[in-house]
Amino acid sequence: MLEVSNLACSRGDHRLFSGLSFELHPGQIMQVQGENGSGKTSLLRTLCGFLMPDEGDILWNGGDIRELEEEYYADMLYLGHLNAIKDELSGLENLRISAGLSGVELDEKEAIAALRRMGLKGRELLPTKVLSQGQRRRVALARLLVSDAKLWVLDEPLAALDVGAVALIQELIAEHLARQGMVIFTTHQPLLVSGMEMRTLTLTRAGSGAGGRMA
Amino acid sequence: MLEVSNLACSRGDHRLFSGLSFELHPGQIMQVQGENGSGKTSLLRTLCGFLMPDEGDILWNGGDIRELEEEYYADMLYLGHLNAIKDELSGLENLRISAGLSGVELDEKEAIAALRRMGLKGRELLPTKVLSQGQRRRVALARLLVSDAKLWVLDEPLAALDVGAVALIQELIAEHLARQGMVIFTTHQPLLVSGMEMRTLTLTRAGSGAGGRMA
Amino acid sequence: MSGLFMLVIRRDLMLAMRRRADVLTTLIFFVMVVSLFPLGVGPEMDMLRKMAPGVLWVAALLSSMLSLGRLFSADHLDGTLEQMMLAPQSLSMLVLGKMAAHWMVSGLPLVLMAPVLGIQFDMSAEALGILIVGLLLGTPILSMIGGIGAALTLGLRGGGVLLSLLVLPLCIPVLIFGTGAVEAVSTGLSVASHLSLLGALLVLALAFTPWVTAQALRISME
Amino acid sequence: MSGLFMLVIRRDLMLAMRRRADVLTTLIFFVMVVSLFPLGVGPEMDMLRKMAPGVLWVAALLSSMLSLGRLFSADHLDGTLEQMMLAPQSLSMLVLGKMAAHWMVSGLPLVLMAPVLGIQFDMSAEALGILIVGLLLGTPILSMIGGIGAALTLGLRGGGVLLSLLVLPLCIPVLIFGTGAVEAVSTGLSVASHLSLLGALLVLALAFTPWVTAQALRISME
Amino acid sequence: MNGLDIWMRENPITYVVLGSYAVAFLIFAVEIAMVRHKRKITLQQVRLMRDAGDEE
Amino acid sequence: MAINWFKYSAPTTFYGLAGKLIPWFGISAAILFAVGLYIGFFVAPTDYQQGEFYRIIFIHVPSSIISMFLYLIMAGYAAMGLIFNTRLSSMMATAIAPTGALFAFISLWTGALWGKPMWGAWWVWDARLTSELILLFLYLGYIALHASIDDPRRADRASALLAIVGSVNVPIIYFSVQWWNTLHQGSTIKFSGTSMHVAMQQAMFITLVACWLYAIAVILARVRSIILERERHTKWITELPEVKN
Ligand code: HEM
Ligand SMILES: Nc1ncnc2c1ncn2[C@@H]1O[C@H](COP(=O)(O)OP(=O)(O)OP(=O)(O)O)[C@@H](O)[C@H]1O
Ligand SMILES: Nc1ncnc2c1ncn2[C@@H]1O[C@H](COP(=O)(O)OP(=O)(O)OP(=O)(O)O)[C@@H](O)[C@H]1O
Ligand SMILES: [Mg+2]
Ligand SMILES: [Mg+2]
Repeated sequence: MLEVSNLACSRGDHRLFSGLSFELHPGQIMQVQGENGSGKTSLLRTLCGFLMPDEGDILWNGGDIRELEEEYYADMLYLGHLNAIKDELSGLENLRISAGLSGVELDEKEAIAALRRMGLKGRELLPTKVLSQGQRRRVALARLLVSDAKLWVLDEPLAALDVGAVALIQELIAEHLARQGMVIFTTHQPLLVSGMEMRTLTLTRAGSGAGGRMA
Repeated sequence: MLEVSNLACSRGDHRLFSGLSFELHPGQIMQVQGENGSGKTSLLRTLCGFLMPDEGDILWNGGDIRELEEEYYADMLYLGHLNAIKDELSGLENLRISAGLSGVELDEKEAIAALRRMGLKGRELLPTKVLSQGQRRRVALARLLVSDAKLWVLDEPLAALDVGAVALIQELIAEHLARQGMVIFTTHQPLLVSGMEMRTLTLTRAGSGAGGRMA
Repeated sequence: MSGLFMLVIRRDLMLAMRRRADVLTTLIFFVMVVSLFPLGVGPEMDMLRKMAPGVLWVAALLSSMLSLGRLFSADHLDGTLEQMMLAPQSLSMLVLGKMAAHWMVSGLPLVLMAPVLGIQFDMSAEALGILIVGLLLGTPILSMIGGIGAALTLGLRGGGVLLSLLVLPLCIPVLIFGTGAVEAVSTGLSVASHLSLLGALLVLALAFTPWVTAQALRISME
Repeated sequence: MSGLFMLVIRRDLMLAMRRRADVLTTLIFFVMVVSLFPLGVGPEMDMLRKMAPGVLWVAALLSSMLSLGRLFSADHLDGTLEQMMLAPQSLSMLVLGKMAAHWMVSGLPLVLMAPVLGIQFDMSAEALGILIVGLLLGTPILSMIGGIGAALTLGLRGGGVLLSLLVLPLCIPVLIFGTGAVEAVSTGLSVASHLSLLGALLVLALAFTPWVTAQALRISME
Repeated sequence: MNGLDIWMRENPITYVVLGSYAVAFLIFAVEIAMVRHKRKITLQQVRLMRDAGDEE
Repeated sequence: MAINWFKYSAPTTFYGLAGKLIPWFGISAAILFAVGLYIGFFVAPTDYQQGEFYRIIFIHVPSSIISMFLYLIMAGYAAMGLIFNTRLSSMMATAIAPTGALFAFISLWTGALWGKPMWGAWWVWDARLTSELILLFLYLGYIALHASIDDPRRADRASALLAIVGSVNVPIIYFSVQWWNTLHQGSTIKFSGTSMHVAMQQAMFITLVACWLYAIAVILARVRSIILERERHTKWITELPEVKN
């Protein structure tokens, strides 16, 4: 369970948000909304421990994430704006390595199966630099298929994806929630997860009074 | 006027499309559709002269673009997946330089006005590396406001933008068309330009028979 | 035409000046590399005096290589290079601008610093003079040849290996003529012939490298 | 734990093999710097023999500096570094893996190349042997100290040069003990003490640099 | 270089005073000037920030 | 509120205190310089070996010693800032670096000036000279790194790490250089300070103290500017008399 209480974060001279509190229980999903530059990415990166919050606590199963460190990281998966794939390596190699880094050993067959499910049939062995933008995003997203993390933190997972892939991601998220997983994500495109109550957290633009509002 | 006749393009072993022909007249807009990896970006980059087509001709006002070269480039503006902005420079500096590269001298006031219209008020002087993903995209898109190019070639201009910014881009495109400009673009999100007939070109996935279809 | 040239220079200098420390850093780096050699070789002045021109030239080559690596690759990664190729002006001119800016930031300060370091190696005043003239002629060549290398290593696929193998050895003549000129002072041989060879190389480089680099960039972008 | 270590090494070696030009560039640079000196200093064998260890060591130091810039920066730009920091294992271990891979790609080839170059300088067989042992002990230290610098300068402009500015002064003891060992052969002094000092430095570096580098990475990512 | 050598031996005190002490105190003076300049600039900036803050 | 008070107290009180102390340090430094140099130039006798040239010692030795100590102090402050997250210590470290570098430079410069008449060369690769040169590089590296990072918090922490690594390395460098040099050859001309005249010792001691006082004054002045700059958003800064007018 993820508990955030009274979180405040500022970049440079701008206070992005303050007094932000929420809880996320197994099986729940939350969308972080807001205009460009309202602090969504900053919030997610704070949840990952990359950014130090100005104030407030982030607890995972009751422990502070800065103290849990590796224990917390074993339970979570973050996908950011960047794909974290190597241009020179093939999709297959990329997937196996990134799974390996997060502690999941993957054999070739499993990796290929995952890539195929992401619609990359026939492209598994090409160096990713020749792939299209959407195909590269799919390689990055293939990690969702092979990870056993409980908490998914996804920053605009739908960027560059076509309609078919968007549907696939919706399906994956629904499966994950059904397995009692948790998801926090941002997107500027609509994302519908069937049969789930979607909670939203709206960050208002820094200029017009900092803060977050839960719906 | 842009005339494309019998264009064919392949990357590696894959034939992306062939026999593609269309014309684009002043005041017309065309959306290139297709799944991830169907060749939209490749088509646009071929129109820019980055990629050599396997077959076919691309004519601008009757002349081959490979022969016209700089004359053609003076008339067109391309925005790709990448933002083409420098992390270390401010939005203001970036805009003035990129306008300068395309032959438009811009003074500080004009540049700031353009950035403000793109919703970057108060962020004009920050180095772009501290901006959010959407804000960086806006800096790149600000070029649309200051360019006098006739042909706009836009590869997923809406990526990372919030709803407000999407509406703004629609407005800009409509203005450009009203000025007898031409637009070719791709997107996975819906883009509606009021009062204009939108032509679409659908590229079908390489596997299921290469080719393009006009609607 | 020259408007673009100036714009590019201005832009690249601005990027460099964004950190005023940058230019200084190149200089200090140069000083440091030069000071490393005595530490390795030992403090005997005789030997150091003989090594001096070689050491100074190698250090100059190194600082220009270290800063050249990112000449185009940064622009490539963030898409600026694409936009530069779409500029309605000659790409060679633009490339020449980038090279000139690079030289001003990383070459010129070295030339000015070199005499101070020469004193550490106990070089004579005449040798120092020749060294400076040589560096003035030679460092722009290094920036230009380095530019070809930087362009070629952008989109490396298998073939790139061969090409980078070709570029590095191209710098060797510059080093040889440059050090040769300084040594000619002490051996009493003709300095002028070495320097005029360097001058000829400079003219050659000015004439061809921008164009070659522009072609290399087009190839890398495809 | 060691699984991650191996995984990172394997990955980095794989990447290096895909960009073979990078590896070769380092090696060619090394050969070029070393070969330049006989050209500059002239053919007196006595002097060359005296210079040899210093020149070889300085060249090794400089070429390892040349490749250090890319140690973390590529992973930083494409987001892989973020993912590495989220790995549920010790970051120090991962960093050590990257350092090891860097050494294999840029240090080891130099060590293997050094004897060939040493012959150019008329070094004795014994001196060559000591040189190689010294390089074997010393180059990993250079990669490790360099790692700290690479982590600290991550994402900063002027990366390569700033990096060297930070790292070179810290590497001086390695240089001095390494050359000292070879010179001790000819002066008949104790070689073992120099080498054991190098060994001690290696152990120290192994114990501390991965942790320091991991901390530096965390600071740089913020 | 030779001329300097002779001059130096003839006027050691001048050499020492001009070469070391004058330079050292010049460096001190420059440092003091830099510190004062920095303080002036910083104060200006702080006032600027405060005024900007008041407007908001 | 309590936390806020604790957080801001250190720089607040320090800012005022430093402001009061600076004139005292500055004035006494000036006086001591005058006294020390008077003794050095008019009381101390001419050295029978070196003639008048030895009088460089009254600036050379103090600046050499101070440049070395300042590095250790800087690293100490930086480490405190990194470990206890106290902002004032990081600011002190930043303020010390330029002064340390300048003293290192003065030491090199005056040493070179001394070397010309003594050794006949501006520079020789002696162990002590070399390690002083490396010390200057370490300072410059610290300053360059700090200047290259925009975010001051990040800059503090990154350069603190560098300073600590450097301070571990300084003794290693010192000994390695010494060893490197002595192994090679009989050391070049060395100054034997055994038979120093009392007046010389006095003058050197007084100028040493003067240099310390000067260094402290300048560092405090610099740190005050840094505090102003970094804390400009806090209330107490805007309420300062020098800001208010
Ligand atoms: C660029 C040249 C020089 C540099 C960088 C330099 C550096 C130093 C340093 C770092 C110290 C402090 C050492 C310590 O406290 O252990 C020092 C002390 C001293 N130096 Fe120099 N020095 C230079 C040239 C000279 C010359 C030419 C002389 C005189 C011939 C000289 C005479 C002394 C004396 C007498 C001391 C104090 C004695 C002592 O503390 O042991 N130095 N110098
Ligand atoms: N040093 C700084 N000074 C001022 N403002 C800063 C600084 N660093 C970051 N910012 C601001 O902080 C915000 C960061 O926003 P963040 O990246 O979290 O936005 P986001 O909600 O993810 O936006 P997007 O939808 O565009 O991805 C931006 O508004 C940016 O301008
Ligand atoms: N060397 C190669 N070998 C095989 N296939 C290649 C090679 N280079 C490119 N391709 C394929 O060519 C296609 C390039 O597509 P392009 O980038 O034009 O797609 P797109 O329509 O823009 O997709 P997206 O919507 O994801 O941006 C991809 O399917 C890619 O896999
Ligand atoms: Mg974002
Ligand atoms: Mg595309």
